[in-house]
Amino acid sequence: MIKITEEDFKIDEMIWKAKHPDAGAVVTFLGIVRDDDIVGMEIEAYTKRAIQELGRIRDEALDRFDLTSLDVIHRIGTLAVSDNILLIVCGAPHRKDAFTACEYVIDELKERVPMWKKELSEDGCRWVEGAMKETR
Amino acid sequence: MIKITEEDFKIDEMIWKAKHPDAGAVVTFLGIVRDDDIVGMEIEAYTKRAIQELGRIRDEALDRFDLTSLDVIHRIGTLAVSDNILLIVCGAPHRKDAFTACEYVIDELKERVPMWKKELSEDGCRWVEGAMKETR
Amino acid sequence: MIKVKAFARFREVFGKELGVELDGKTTVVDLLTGLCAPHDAHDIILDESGGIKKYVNILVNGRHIQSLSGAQTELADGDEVAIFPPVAGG
Amino acid sequence: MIKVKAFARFREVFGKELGVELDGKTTVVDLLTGLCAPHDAHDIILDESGGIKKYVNILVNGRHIQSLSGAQTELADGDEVAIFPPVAGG
Repeated sequence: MIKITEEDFKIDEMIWKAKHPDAGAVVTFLGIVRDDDIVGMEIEAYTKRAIQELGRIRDEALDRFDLTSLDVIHRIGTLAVSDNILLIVCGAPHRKDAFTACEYVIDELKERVPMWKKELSEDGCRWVEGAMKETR
Repeated sequence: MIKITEEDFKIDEMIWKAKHPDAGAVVTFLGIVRDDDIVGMEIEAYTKRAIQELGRIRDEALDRFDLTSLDVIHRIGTLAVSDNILLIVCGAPHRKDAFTACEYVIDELKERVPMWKKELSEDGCRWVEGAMKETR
Repeated sequence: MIKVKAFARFREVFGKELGVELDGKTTVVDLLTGLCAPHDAHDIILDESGGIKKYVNILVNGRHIQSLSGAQTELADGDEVAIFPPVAGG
Repeated sequence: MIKVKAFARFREVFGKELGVELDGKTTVVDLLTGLCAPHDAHDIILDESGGIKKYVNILVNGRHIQSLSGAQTELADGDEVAIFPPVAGG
């Protein structure tokens, strides 16, 4: 499952879906809003292309690593400190694949998926600029 | 929290505890019973020493990596295929530390913590032998 | 008509989505030059020689212009052009 | 008395926990030799020269005998000795 949504997600439910007889390891990455002297964050996406690019990243990961499942959910909209931003759940027969795939997805996501963050602080707000890599 | 228990655990609750204003990433490792032609598994621990060793591993990880939290829960007793075995939850300001610490804990756990598994299959059962490393 | 979608900082300059009528043969850089004028956004998007600044990402129908013909990529009726700064999700 | 705890395969041989009365000065290998006889476990625990097999882990009060005096580690009343195969948790 690849999903971009304003709703919060239930981690237990997402992990439950990753249960598979051949899975021995499920590695989960949860991104949450960190208090860098901010009160919250606004997340914007080019949703159609973001889902497309996340799908490509998932397919690459499924191709490179031995996985039983790979799901990504990313929130958009206004979030407060400690709110969930995104969840990646990788199931695999063995832990090494689950860890490597999970890191692969978050690393690629940060460079390739058209989404942006605006930090909201008491003094105003600022767009977080990503590194200058091309989207593919 | 370091815990060895016969009870199942609630992943949402464990992750909830990892929420901290300075945490931007929570990496979770969930070990589950894989269907290697088995019907289940029995897990045994030298509980007192296992908790002690897990505590040492946690302290090493807190020392080496920049973390906001580190919790480990490991089940003992009889488990069926797809049942949860253990959960490691690492919170950190940045994702690299969370991933590395989580892998560190599971790698060390498998080598150092006095616990054993007996696989239960239709044909009988067998103890899973660990690699021949010394416990410290 | 071409549908232009702008994101993040650039959305705050151009608005979220606008329709631009094609006026004969148009390239990406023509479109941007035309868009920048009313929004006083020339310095944000274009460099001194009239090219597109490096940190400005342009997709045409989901494909980065670098994999097409760059600033000279020709646009056709119905195309969707997206303008956004370097991505920063996750 | 010495408390002996055995785990996994070795628990199935010796039982989970047993008390052994000290008979004067006793070392780890003395204890094991004494334990093995009634359980017919000599070949599992000890090698041909009477030493402890490599895959047998012994802790005395939580410390591995390799960090003490090995098979010759002396035992005192009240000690807890644990016997187990290579660990395999997780």
